[in-house]
Amino acid sequence: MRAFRAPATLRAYASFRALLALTAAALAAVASPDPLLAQDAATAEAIALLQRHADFVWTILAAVLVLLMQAGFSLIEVGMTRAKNAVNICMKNIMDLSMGSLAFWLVGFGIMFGPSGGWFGTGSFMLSDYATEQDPWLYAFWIFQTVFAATAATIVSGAVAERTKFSVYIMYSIFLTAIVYPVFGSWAWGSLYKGDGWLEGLGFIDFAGSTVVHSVGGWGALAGAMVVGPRLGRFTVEGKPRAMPGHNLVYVTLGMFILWFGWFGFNAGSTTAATVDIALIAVNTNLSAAAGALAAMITAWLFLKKPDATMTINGALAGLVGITAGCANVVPGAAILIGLAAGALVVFSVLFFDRRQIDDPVGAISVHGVCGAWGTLAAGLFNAGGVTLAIIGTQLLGIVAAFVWVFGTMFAFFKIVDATVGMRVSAEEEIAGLDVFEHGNEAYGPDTFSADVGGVTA
Amino acid sequence: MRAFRAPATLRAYASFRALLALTAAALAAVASPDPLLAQDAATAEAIALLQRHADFVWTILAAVLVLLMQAGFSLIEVGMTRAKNAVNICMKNIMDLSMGSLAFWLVGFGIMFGPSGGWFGTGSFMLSDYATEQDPWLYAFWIFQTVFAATAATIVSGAVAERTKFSVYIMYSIFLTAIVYPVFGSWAWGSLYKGDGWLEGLGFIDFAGSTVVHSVGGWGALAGAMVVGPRLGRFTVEGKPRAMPGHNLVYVTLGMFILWFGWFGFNAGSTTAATVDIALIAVNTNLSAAAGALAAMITAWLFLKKPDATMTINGALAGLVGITAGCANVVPGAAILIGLAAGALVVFSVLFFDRRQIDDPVGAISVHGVCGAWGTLAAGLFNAGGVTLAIIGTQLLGIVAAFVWVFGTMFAFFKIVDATVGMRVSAEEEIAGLDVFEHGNEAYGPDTFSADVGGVTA
Amino acid sequence: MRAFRAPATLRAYASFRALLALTAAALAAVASPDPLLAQDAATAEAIALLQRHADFVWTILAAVLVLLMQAGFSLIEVGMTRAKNAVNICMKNIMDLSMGSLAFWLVGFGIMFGPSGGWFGTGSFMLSDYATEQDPWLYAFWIFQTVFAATAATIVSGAVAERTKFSVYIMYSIFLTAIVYPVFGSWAWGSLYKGDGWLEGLGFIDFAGSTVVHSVGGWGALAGAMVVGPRLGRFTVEGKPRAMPGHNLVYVTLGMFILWFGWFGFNAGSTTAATVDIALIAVNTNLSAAAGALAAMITAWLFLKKPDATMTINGALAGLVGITAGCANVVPGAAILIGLAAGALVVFSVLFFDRRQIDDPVGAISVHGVCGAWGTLAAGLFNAGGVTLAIIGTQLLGIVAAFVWVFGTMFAFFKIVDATVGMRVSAEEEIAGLDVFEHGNEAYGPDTFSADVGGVTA
Amino acid sequence: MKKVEAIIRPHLLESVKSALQEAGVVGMTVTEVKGFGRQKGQSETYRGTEYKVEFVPKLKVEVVVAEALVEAVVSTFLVSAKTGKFGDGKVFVSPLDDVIRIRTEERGESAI
Amino acid sequence: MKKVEAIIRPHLLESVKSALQEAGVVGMTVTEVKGFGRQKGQSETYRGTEYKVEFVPKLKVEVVVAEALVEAVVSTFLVSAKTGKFGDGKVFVSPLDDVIRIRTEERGESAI
Amino acid sequence: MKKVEAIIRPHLLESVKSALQEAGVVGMTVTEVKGFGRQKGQSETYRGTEYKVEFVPKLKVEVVVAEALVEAVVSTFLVSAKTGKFGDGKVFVSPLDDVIRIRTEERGESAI
Ligand SMILES: Nc1ncnc2c1ncn2[C@@H]1O[C@H](COP(=O)(O)OP(=O)(O)O)[C@@H](O)[C@H]1O
Ligand SMILES: Nc1ncnc2c1ncn2[C@@H]1O[C@H](COP(=O)(O)OP(=O)(O)O)[C@@H](O)[C@H]1O
Ligand SMILES: Nc1ncnc2c1ncn2[C@@H]1O[C@H](COP(=O)(O)OP(=O)(O)O)[C@@H](O)[C@H]1O
Repeated sequence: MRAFRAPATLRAYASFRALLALTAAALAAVASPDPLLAQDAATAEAIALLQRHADFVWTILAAVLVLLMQAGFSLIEVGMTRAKNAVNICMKNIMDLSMGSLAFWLVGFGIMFGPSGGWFGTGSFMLSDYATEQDPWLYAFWIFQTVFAATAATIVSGAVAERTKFSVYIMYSIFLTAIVYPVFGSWAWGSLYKGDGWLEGLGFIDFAGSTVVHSVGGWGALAGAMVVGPRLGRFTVEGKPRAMPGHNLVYVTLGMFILWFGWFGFNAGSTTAATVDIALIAVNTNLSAAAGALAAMITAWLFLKKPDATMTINGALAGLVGITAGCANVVPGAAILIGLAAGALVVFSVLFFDRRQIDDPVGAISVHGVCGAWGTLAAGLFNAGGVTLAIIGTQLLGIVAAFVWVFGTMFAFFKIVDATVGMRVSAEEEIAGLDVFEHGNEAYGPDTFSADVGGVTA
Repeated sequence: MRAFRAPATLRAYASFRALLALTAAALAAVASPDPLLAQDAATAEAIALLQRHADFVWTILAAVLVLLMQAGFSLIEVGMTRAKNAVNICMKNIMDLSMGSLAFWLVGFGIMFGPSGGWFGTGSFMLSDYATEQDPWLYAFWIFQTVFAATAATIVSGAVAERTKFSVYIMYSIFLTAIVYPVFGSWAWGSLYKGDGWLEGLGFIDFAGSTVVHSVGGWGALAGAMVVGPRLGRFTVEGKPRAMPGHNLVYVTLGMFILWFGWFGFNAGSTTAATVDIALIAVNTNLSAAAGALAAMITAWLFLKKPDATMTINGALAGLVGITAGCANVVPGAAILIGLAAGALVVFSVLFFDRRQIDDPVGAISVHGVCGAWGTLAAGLFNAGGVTLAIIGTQLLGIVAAFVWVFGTMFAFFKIVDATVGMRVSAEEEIAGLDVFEHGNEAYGPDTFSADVGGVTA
Repeated sequence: MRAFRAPATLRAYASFRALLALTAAALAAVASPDPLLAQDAATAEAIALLQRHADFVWTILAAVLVLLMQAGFSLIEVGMTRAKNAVNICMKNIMDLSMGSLAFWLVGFGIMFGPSGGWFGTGSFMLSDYATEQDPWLYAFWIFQTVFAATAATIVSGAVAERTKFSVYIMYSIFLTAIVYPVFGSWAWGSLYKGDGWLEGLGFIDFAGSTVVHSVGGWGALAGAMVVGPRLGRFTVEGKPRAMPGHNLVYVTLGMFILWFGWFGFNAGSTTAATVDIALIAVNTNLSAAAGALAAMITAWLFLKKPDATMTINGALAGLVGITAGCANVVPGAAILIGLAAGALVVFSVLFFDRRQIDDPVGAISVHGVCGAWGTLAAGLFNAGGVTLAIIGTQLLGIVAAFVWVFGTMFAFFKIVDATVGMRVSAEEEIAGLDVFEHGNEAYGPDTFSADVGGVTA
Repeated sequence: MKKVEAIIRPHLLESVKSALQEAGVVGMTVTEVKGFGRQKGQSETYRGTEYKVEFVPKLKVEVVVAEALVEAVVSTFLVSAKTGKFGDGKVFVSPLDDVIRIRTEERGESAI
Repeated sequence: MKKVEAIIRPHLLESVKSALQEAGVVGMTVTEVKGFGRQKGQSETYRGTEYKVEFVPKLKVEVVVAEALVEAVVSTFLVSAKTGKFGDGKVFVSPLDDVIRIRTEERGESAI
Repeated sequence: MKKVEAIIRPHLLESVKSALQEAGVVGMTVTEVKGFGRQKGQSETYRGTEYKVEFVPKLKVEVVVAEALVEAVVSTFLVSAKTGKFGDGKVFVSPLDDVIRIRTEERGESAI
């Protein structure tokens, strides 16, 4: 820990590096023929360093907010599924963050941000650049990008819940964070570091990742849900959907609030700089989420007779996903419109996939895939800098590219895995729940329900 | 996202605006007869800009912490009521934030902070000032004020829980965030922006809103609870209170910790500036909460025989509400006294309203209304700047004004709604729970309790 | 609240103190024979003040993140024990923060950081230094240190859960935060303020507290668990362990994510300064946690047949505890190794204490005690600045000193309490659950399980 | 001795219990059950899919009584558990060979 | 009248219920129970300690029917609840003296 | 065949189960119930309002056995479920017409 500083020497408060800068300048000032300039240089350096410190604080805190989103996703997924699979879902989310962080460190970051010819990076693995460049900013940038990768991974978890083998899920999680996400990321964001993506080259607008993160996760979820198939009993023999209520909507609500909270780190944090721009981004993020929740609730009320809770919650998330691409380049009024549209859209999208007999227990495909696409388009349509056909074209190109690449690779991946090791658990296991078979655990101990019935014996 | 910056050019770290300032100055330096002054001006501007950046970061993060308090309120309210109404309570809290954000954007902010003759603002609606003034600080200030409004709204939710129509609650939520809260807010805080409140003119001390936010919510809760009446079976025919235990005290505890956490954004964030003052505020906030919990637990132990959990939790919140007004102008020792008093007070207050047969499942009236008033008075009594009769008088005036305005308008509002559409659900619905009737949902799916008994069919 | 600032006067954005500094300088500039120097001084002061503001913001936010860890600990402890003791565990955690804050204010801080002859501090109680020194940094430093003390206290709660008297726990909590923790803290960290510890004098490395906080808590937990003895039925008459599954692994997972989140405040916040160093610390913290979770899961899979959830979660925490000492002085690669080792270690450690019939329902001894020791050693082994026998020796000395001091004093304390008032509840109470007997509450109301069976009557 | 079993509405437990006490019943055993019958459950929707909860929460109240008390107990149920709407439930009377109180090992009526 | 009680596997409730309805049963009462028998429960581990859950979740389905219907109901259970593996459960048939419908106070078969 | 039903204290399930196994019982069905009787529940307080939990958690253990085993089973309960304090519970013995094992369709004693 850093020692307490006595106030007497205010100067001492500036971190030692700042001190170095100042002293260096002081010396220069003496030597230099024109002390004025030397001193100006020193001051400018110190000021730049202060801004740098503010950037680090902001970026690290934003990364931490995004990291907490893992808890939000876990709660939403657990709550919208059945108790007998709760442990399995928790473990999948824990692994998304754990394996994701390690896989992104080992491979993903380099592919996404390493020097590239436009299609994928080929260097900067394992934070190796630090050795040569000694720039701590690499660490700040890396942690922020890592939690984004983990977010993309965790989106799929809910869509394939209650029927997918844990071992297969881990393979998927590594594959997505190491290859699929980074490759597309390099197209759109590579130049943030050493890459140079073809898509960003065309002026693709996706400030915080409606497509880069959310659609990528959403289309992966679609591929997974299609390959693994619906849960037993989810559709009647005639193909009519049957309700499979989640087991705890309080978890779902808490999860939504945690995501709403973390999303400010996700969107405003994407400045990775302490600037005044974060205020507009925060306002847009909040208004779009609010509008999404409202629109979804009203849509459900009108078309499904009642203000359904999980639809309303999907609506808030839809609003958040929808504003992610354009949060920095649309005005608040537009943010509200984007959210309203996303909230209505998500309800119909959920019903659509239900009718197509694609079983997505949490609505991940609709929230992240569909509304991610909508948000990316909207970032062009409502662009404060004006909209041109070229802009719209580029946005559509990016949306399509994401779908083709992600759905293509993930569908193939899941098909291959299914054909070889098998993606789905046995019917017996599915009926009994994955918790006992996959993990040997139960989420809720006997005495949640009473004294020790089924009491345990060595 | 912002591109990665190479360290070579430290200067580049300063946000481009800072660069502009410097370059402008550089040019000036050349032109100016006295480069010294020009340069001084440029430096001062850059320094001011850095402070501005720090202010934005602090204010946005504080706003985000306050936003998470919605999750805390939801958990406390859900946990202290019965499972059959959990979904309804979650939906009310989601709507408080969603409708609240939109209503405050549309109307509330303008009434609270628009140009006013002392009684309410009449301009600055829908963030319209940005178009003319181009000051991004408006966004930072707005988001911070918005989450405050949503907080005031959500306080009422718990007090009227388990028996109020969802549609009526939404009407209330809009009314409070659009009119009732902003009008009083304009009296006490209007001049923070373009308003000019009569109460602040008298020197009313309420730094972070013991009265402006908490008492307003609390007195609204009182009006609502009185008009809607107690839950069925809450009082015997002889009027003796009957216990209706909440269904999950773990949620209540988690909710309390989340509120405690968010409250640092609420109080320290109210500087809306990155200054050294935030430290004292944080210390006072923590000590008062701790003292409140301790005092409530001891009071319960002495007068109710056992260290009751929900009373202890109410005590922590009472301490937080109590220090909110004076967090910036009392010393830590005083903060402890304020918290101790609040903690003891809340226990007796809860018992008092019980005896008066006013049914407040979560103690919102006592925690926010009563302890908000106490905190406002205490901010005067323990004012580090010294206390005068005038100060006490003004504090009391503010307390009374809040009660009269809020209780008056809200009581009338609820009475009118009750007389027209009816505020309360049917007895049948109340017995079965609001979740099924109002939302068609159940918070806890069948298999929380077993395999699929009552299994669902299309 | 601070008034809205008009952008016109950018300067105004600098906090008034900064203004004072500038004006002072301006005046000086006029008077001074050499305006250049005067102006330089003013600028340097303003710059130092800006850094100071950034340090305050960072430190307060970090403290707030650490405070939320209390919620994480509560959830993990509640989830890994039985429903009938949930309220009691919540209350213990609430009291750790409440009593801890007050006890640390009254006594602890002075003992830990007051002027000392190397063994314990004897001044600076009750924040009294502020009166004389008027330095607000004292408040920032104090709140950060306070949440650390509360963290150490709460570690013991889980290890003695389900069988310890609430009154005894409160006594323990005060004793640890007022005496045991501060005394050791003064040896290792006293010089951060006015102390001067013998251990830090030897160059002991424990940046954020693997030993100072976690081992201290862990060894206290060991003493407590040994003195109070195992829960009824936890071991067969032949001494074979019997499973006592926790009642909610979803709480445990949420708790882990909250701790992971808060740990960034714990480790990176320990710079208590806004510097570039926080990035490396954040990266190391995240990688070690990820590696810990992975290693624990694999270890469980190999040795316990299945990927056990609570072991995996213990592994993530083990990784976090393990990196705490060295987070600022090891490279990311080393952080991964430290985490991997901690994750494997914690599994075997849990099995070891089980075999020794020491009943630790949550694994606190293994996670905090054992892995805290490992992390402290690792901080020496992987020290980026190079490792010498002297360094290793000092690290080992610190580890041993912590064990001897904490286990010694706490074992004696618990023995004395047990011999006098008695540490353990009656068998009847243990069977029925502590919630009803100690608090007169039940965590889960009747209708969690159905309509009002066992309905309540006045 | 007979066993009188009644399926009742959960929220009427209080009134049934008091009525039985007045009728001289000293003990009873209550079980949470799900009932299927003429009373149809609320129809609920989940994410747009409607479904009927066909099993309604009920309570089963079991009272073991001496022959002599049977009629009294039955009519007590008929009064205290009735709302007149579908779903009020049923009372079943079945034979019992023996009753033993574990604590005292008493047998027969004295064990009730 | 008789009471036919069957212990079945929870996930077969749907099929059993439909089968009973087809067999003319208009009402039934279901209870969540834990069963102990030939079928051994999953063995689970918790933090390295293995343990057997010896009590398996089952459902008890109680149907009160007229003498005439007993055999039909029993065989309905035998068909709709069978998987052929250990743990399919049992059907118990026991005598009943009387049935009263609370709502209408009807007695005997008409009350079923 | 008879059905022997016992109401016991939840935490004694283990000992009762083992004792029954030793007595030759191969299967049983356990239900969570709430009991009302001489044993009075803990009185609790919630936010200052005291209340008695009048229904105590109990377990109902049902064992179907051949005539011959009844006495043995009953006395097994009397031993393994006794603490001597109010609330130990009761044992009920009732007649049974038939037992069928769903898996094998065996009837009568062989089905037990
Ligand atoms: N034949 C039966 N066997 C067992 N339980 C029955 C039977 N018929 C009804 N019940 C129980 O009685 C309850 C009420 O019956 P229902 O037909 O809904 O209303 P009512 O008794 O007023 O006609 C059902 O929910 C079920 O638990
Ligand atoms: N003698 C018995 N008395 C009461 N219930 C029994 C008895 N034997 C079995 N059961 C119930 O029947 C269920 C299935 O019995 P089991 O022996 O496991 O399989 P099967 O019936 O196929 O032989 C058990 O779980 C238990 O609930
Ligand atoms: N008449 C009865 N009918 C049904 N169940 C009864 C009856 N009397 C007691 N019980 C059950 O037996 C349990 C124990 O009875 P109680 O009177 O409390 O103690 P004891 O059996 O030792 O006298 C009660 O909780 C209840 O479940």
